[in-house]
Amino acid sequence: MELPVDHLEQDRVAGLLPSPDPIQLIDENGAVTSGDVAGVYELPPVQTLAEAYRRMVVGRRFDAEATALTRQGRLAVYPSSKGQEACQVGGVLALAEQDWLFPTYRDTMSLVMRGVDPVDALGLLRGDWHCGYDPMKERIAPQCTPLATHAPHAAGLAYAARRRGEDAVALAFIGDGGTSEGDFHEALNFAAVFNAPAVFLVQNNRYAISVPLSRQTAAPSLAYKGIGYGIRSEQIDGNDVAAVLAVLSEAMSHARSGHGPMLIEAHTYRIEAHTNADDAGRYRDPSETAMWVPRDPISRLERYLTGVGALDDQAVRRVQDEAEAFAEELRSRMGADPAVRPEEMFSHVLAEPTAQLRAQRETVRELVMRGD
Amino acid sequence: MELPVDHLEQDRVAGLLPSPDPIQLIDENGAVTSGDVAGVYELPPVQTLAEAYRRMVVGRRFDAEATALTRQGRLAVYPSSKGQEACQVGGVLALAEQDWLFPTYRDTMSLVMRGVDPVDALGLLRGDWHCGYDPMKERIAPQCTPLATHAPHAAGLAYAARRRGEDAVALAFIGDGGTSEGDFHEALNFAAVFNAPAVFLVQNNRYAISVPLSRQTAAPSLAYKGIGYGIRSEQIDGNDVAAVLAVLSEAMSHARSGHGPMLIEAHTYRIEAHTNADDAGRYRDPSETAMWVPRDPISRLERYLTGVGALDDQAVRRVQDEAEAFAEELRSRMGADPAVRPEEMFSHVLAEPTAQLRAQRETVRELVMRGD
Amino acid sequence: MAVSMVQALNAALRDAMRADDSVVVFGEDVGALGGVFRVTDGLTADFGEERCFDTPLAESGIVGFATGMAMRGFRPVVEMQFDAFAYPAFEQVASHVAKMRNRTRGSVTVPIVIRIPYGGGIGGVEHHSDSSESHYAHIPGLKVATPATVDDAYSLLREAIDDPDPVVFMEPKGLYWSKAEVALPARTAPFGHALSRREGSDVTLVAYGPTVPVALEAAEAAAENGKEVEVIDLRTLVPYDEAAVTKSVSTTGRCVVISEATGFAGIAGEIAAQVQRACFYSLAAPVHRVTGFDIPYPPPMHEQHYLPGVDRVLDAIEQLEWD
Amino acid sequence: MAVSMVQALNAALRDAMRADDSVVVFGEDVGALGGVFRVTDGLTADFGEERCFDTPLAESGIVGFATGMAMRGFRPVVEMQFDAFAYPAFEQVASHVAKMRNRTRGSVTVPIVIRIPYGGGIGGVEHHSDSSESHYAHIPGLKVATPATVDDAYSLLREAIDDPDPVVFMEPKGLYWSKAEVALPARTAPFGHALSRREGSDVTLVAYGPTVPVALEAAEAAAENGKEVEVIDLRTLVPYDEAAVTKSVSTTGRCVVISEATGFAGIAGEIAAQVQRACFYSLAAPVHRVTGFDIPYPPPMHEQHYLPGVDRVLDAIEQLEWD
Ligand SMILES: Cc1ncc(C[n+]2csc(CCOP(=O)(O)OP(=O)(O)O)c2C)c(N)n1
Ligand SMILES: Cc1ncc(C[n+]2csc(CCOP(=O)(O)OP(=O)(O)O)c2C)c(N)n1
Ligand SMILES: [Mg+2]
Ligand SMILES: [Mg+2]
Repeated sequence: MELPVDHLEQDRVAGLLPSPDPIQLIDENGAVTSGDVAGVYELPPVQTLAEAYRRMVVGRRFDAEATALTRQGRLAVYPSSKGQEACQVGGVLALAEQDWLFPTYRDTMSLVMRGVDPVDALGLLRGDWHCGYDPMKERIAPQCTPLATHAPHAAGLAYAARRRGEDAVALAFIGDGGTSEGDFHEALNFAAVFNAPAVFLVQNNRYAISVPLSRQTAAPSLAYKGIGYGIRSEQIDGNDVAAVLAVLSEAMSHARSGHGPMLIEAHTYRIEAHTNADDAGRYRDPSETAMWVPRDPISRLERYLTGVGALDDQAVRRVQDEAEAFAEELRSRMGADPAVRPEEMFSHVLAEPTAQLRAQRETVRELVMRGD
Repeated sequence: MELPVDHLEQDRVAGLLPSPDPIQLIDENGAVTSGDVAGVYELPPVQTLAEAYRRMVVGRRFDAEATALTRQGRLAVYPSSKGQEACQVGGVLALAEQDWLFPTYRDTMSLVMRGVDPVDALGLLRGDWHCGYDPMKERIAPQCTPLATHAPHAAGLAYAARRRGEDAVALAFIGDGGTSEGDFHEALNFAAVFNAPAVFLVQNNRYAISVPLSRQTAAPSLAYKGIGYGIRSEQIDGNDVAAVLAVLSEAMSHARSGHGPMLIEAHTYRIEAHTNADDAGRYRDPSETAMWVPRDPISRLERYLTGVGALDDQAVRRVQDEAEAFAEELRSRMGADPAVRPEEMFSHVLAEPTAQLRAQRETVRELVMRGD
Repeated sequence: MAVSMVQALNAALRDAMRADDSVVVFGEDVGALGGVFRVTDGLTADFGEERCFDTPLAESGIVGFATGMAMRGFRPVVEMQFDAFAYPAFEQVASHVAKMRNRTRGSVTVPIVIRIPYGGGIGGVEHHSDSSESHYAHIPGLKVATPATVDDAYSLLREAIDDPDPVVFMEPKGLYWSKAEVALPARTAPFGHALSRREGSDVTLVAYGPTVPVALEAAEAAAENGKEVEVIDLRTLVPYDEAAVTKSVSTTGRCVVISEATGFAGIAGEIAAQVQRACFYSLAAPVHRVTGFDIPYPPPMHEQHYLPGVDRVLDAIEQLEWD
Repeated sequence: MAVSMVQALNAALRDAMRADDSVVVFGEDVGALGGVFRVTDGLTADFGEERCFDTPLAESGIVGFATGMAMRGFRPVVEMQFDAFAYPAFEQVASHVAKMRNRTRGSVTVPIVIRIPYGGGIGGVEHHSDSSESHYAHIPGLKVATPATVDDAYSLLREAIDDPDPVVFMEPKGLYWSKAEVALPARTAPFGHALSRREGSDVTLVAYGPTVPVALEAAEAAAENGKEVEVIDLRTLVPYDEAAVTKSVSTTGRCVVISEATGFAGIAGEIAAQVQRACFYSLAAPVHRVTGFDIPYPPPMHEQHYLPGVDRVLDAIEQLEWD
């Protein structure tokens, strides 16, 4: 007699495991590859890729400008996503209007690429308020700093949206380091058990500040975590925006059509230090970073688009000009100190301030009036 | 050019995944099966199985007596492990003298089967102190109640032992419910990254109090969680003590010889309610429990041992007599209230009580003297 | 009809679920089992799996999932099975639930109720009798409610569920089976209003949750010695009704704060600190505290010596400089 | 030689590692990077990967792993990168680290040091400036130390590592770069001994960690108005040196407690509650508290208005009934 455990269909197991090698659709020379062994994923249409190109160029320029703003003391700190543009842009291009994004501190570029006013998007890092944009309006959760803690929120929101009959998917960004936190585990498990339409995109940029991936996990790759939750998983070349778009689109429609969550690991690399305040020289060799330059997500797409005739020098210059103008406007708008009202500290603690909070606000008001 | 991700050897992946069906060596009719498709695991010697039989019979009798003691008000509560004897006994038989056990509240039987005085082992549940035995002497961590929190301890202790050149392995018991906690995830990850000689034995008894396995996970089976940490995994028929012994012994020597942790899922069933205070009728059908009766770990082993001529009626009676005597002695020793010293509450808070603690102890002493 | 606190809580959940479709109840064992204390008894049967359901065993996940659901319009009422088992959710509570409104300038609100059975006196083994209310009270952005009576159990829980802010709802498990003649639905005073449970002009006992009956019993005993004791039940620790406590102590000139939690750096210290400041010129004696000792909650056979009992309260009253 | 607090802490770790092979340092980024604040700078290089190493990014795992290592004879010193990032480890700290000795009648001890940079004033974005010392002080079984000076940073950390009990070692990150002329190894007073940082007979300021320099500055300013202010630096919150505070306030008759943490239900309330009781007849005025407000720590551009500064301390002193 058999044990009353579900007799395991090996198909099911195979269906949950990622491709043994990362999915790649366009290689670093800009050539279409047969990186998708299974043949599940289709190369996105050229217009989509052209749009991705445009956004990646503007996004990278935004990122450089934000780093520059830290040198001018305009931002408290900035965690760059240079080198991760394919995920930042591919991630938001895969979203429908009604979908939600759950970003981390590193994903400011993706916010901007989804249309958030860059000044608002930089609110957290500028320091006038914790979250500078309206999450409900943008359908973007506040950027999350305590690692992996937003992952259960994404699961919960996705489930709630489905319960409300909304056709929305929640996409959560998470770092390789973040996957080690208990909340990552609990989030994936909840998403799977409640069949929530949530997609978890791990941007494996090979470092958690200074800690290399090898200290983070002994798994064959992070995508192998999915099967432990019964979650379909995939790993991709995270610097190939075509692969990001193709696999993410599939993941979104997998989730949207009621098949539950999906886990995607994007292999990429953090080109800059952890933030402007970090000194990457302490823990990694420049030669390692140099290895990733030829894998750049923008240059390979540029080659591909040029190759298929969808991009010429003039178009490249147009995009660069757009990026420059974008940066210039940002720089000028960030040039002045934002107005802050010290009493606002007390305005959003509770729906109605308690008597104690009102008294404390009064203390601050008086001190400010006295000029202290 | 390839991504600089480790090119994945499919052998490595296969080596981490569990057997597609639970390993079973003796079926419920007492017949040797070919349950181990891979042929990795050997049927333990008959003397070992005979010893396991003896302990399972005594263990079950102990368990029944403990439940009886709750009815007499001698224990605050008792979580029975009836039906899980193969894990309780197989688990400790696989341990060497120097190894450590990390049990939960459900695993009192295993403590006793490892040689802890049953009265001491019942200390927690009797309520005269939190842990009634000396963990350092027994090499058994205090039974853990906050779920999965002992799993990182097992990883840390195992790593520490290896660092000290000790040849010790840490075996942690955990429930199916416990695998959902973040600490389970973090423990497995730490164990793998630090190559700690720790073995995690999930006693999947299909319920976490009232919550069925299907609400706990959507994974093909819990053993599929291992690969996400790069941990070799196995699933077994948890009611077949031969399989428990064979796979656990392999896991222990895998860990002991420096190959790192292993995860084993034992499919079993909690025959009784969660504790004596629980009403299982609220959430499961007696017919389900009935299905597990023929899978009983003791009767199948009895049949096997009888079949191979290692057990006869007389021997069975001898073991039963031993169990009866064991229970009787326990009953009589538990018959009186243990002596408690109220001031002991203050004795072990810190190495040296602070002035405040001394003053508070004085308060209690006075109250007790006044007879309040 | 005599109603137990468990029944009142159950009724509050039912009525709230009936009144508002967005109220959902979830946690460990809250479904078919009805919770280990039966507070959610019958909710799945009556409202369906969608409205009351079991989750995987992971408290941080439960609170985090609730946060996400609240962001999309639900009002989750989640159960932590015992007080110490809420600790895994501490980060979610402190870094998100308490802060979400603030972080987002009021755009994202998470009106979650986190129900936590707390306190001792039920013979529970370790980790089953903690009192963690001071931790939650110390985290800005949370409200903390705790009923001591059956009608308040109903009323405060209804209010907690309706409240636009997240509420940590601490249920004194030692009083779960206490009964009172109450007609439900009962509505008592709102959040932030302490109630006097007994009038008295000589000394003020400030209590909440499990220590209210202790205070009342001590007051009875003190009355036999000619001392008229006022008993104030705080009902909510946040908002804290400073005015009510100040008013009472200004009259009585004496104050004892009673709390089951470890005394050091706990809520009882806060109350004492506020009273001595607000009532400095009225106090005939310093404010005393009768609390749990600064030790881990002891095993069942010791707990009678740990809990702040009537004798310790009477001793404290005695010490309040009566001559 | 002028030594910074970071350097003193680093030296303490080094000297402790040299003195005792069982001392190991681990956490996030403590290896090659030397910690985001460089407190562990060079330890891996000098003592090897075995003695100072990076871990996976999981604070509960770090503390749990440390617990297991301590059970087998190591003395782990673990770093939580920022205060709010210790919250995921709350259950391990509260339910195991603090209780292990007690649970096992002293058989299993876990002499772990949990280093936590805390407090604000460095322009950090949200979740980087919390002050959670009151939570730890409220958990029996833990010691809680927090240096305010460079020599104490060294001395208290050495003592913490040698201590047989688990110690939560709160490092005031706003003072990390403060410097003093100190010859290391420096040994100051032991745990449980508050130190007077300035003598004065009119009023006692009780401070610790980041608020000690604030208190000293306020004392200077008050001196110009003819008020002689004593400044007491607690150094350890647990054990708490009640005797020293009582002695001072008995003389001065006035007391202000200063703490950066949210005031409500925090450690400052404990101190005020103890002082009013112990010094009831000496107090000329109620004990005042100057603390962080009961709000989440604000964004960088607001923090100057949140932190208890010199002006608020002087205002509090002014209110202490001087006529
Ligand atoms: C719970 C928690 N612990 C620690 C930190 C401090 N910290 C901020 S970023 C970071 C590294 C994160 O690495 P990863 O998840 O790989 O994301 P990446 O920064 O590479 O995008 C750490 C340790 C934090 N923010 N939250
Ligand atoms: C952190 C935590 N949450 C909740 C509980 C309450 N609780 C005790 S046992 C239990 C079910 C555990 O199920 P499982 O892990 O499957 O072990 P089993 O009891 O079946 O052996 C629960 C929820 C707990 N002890 N710890
Ligand atoms: Mg990373
Ligand atoms: Mg179970």
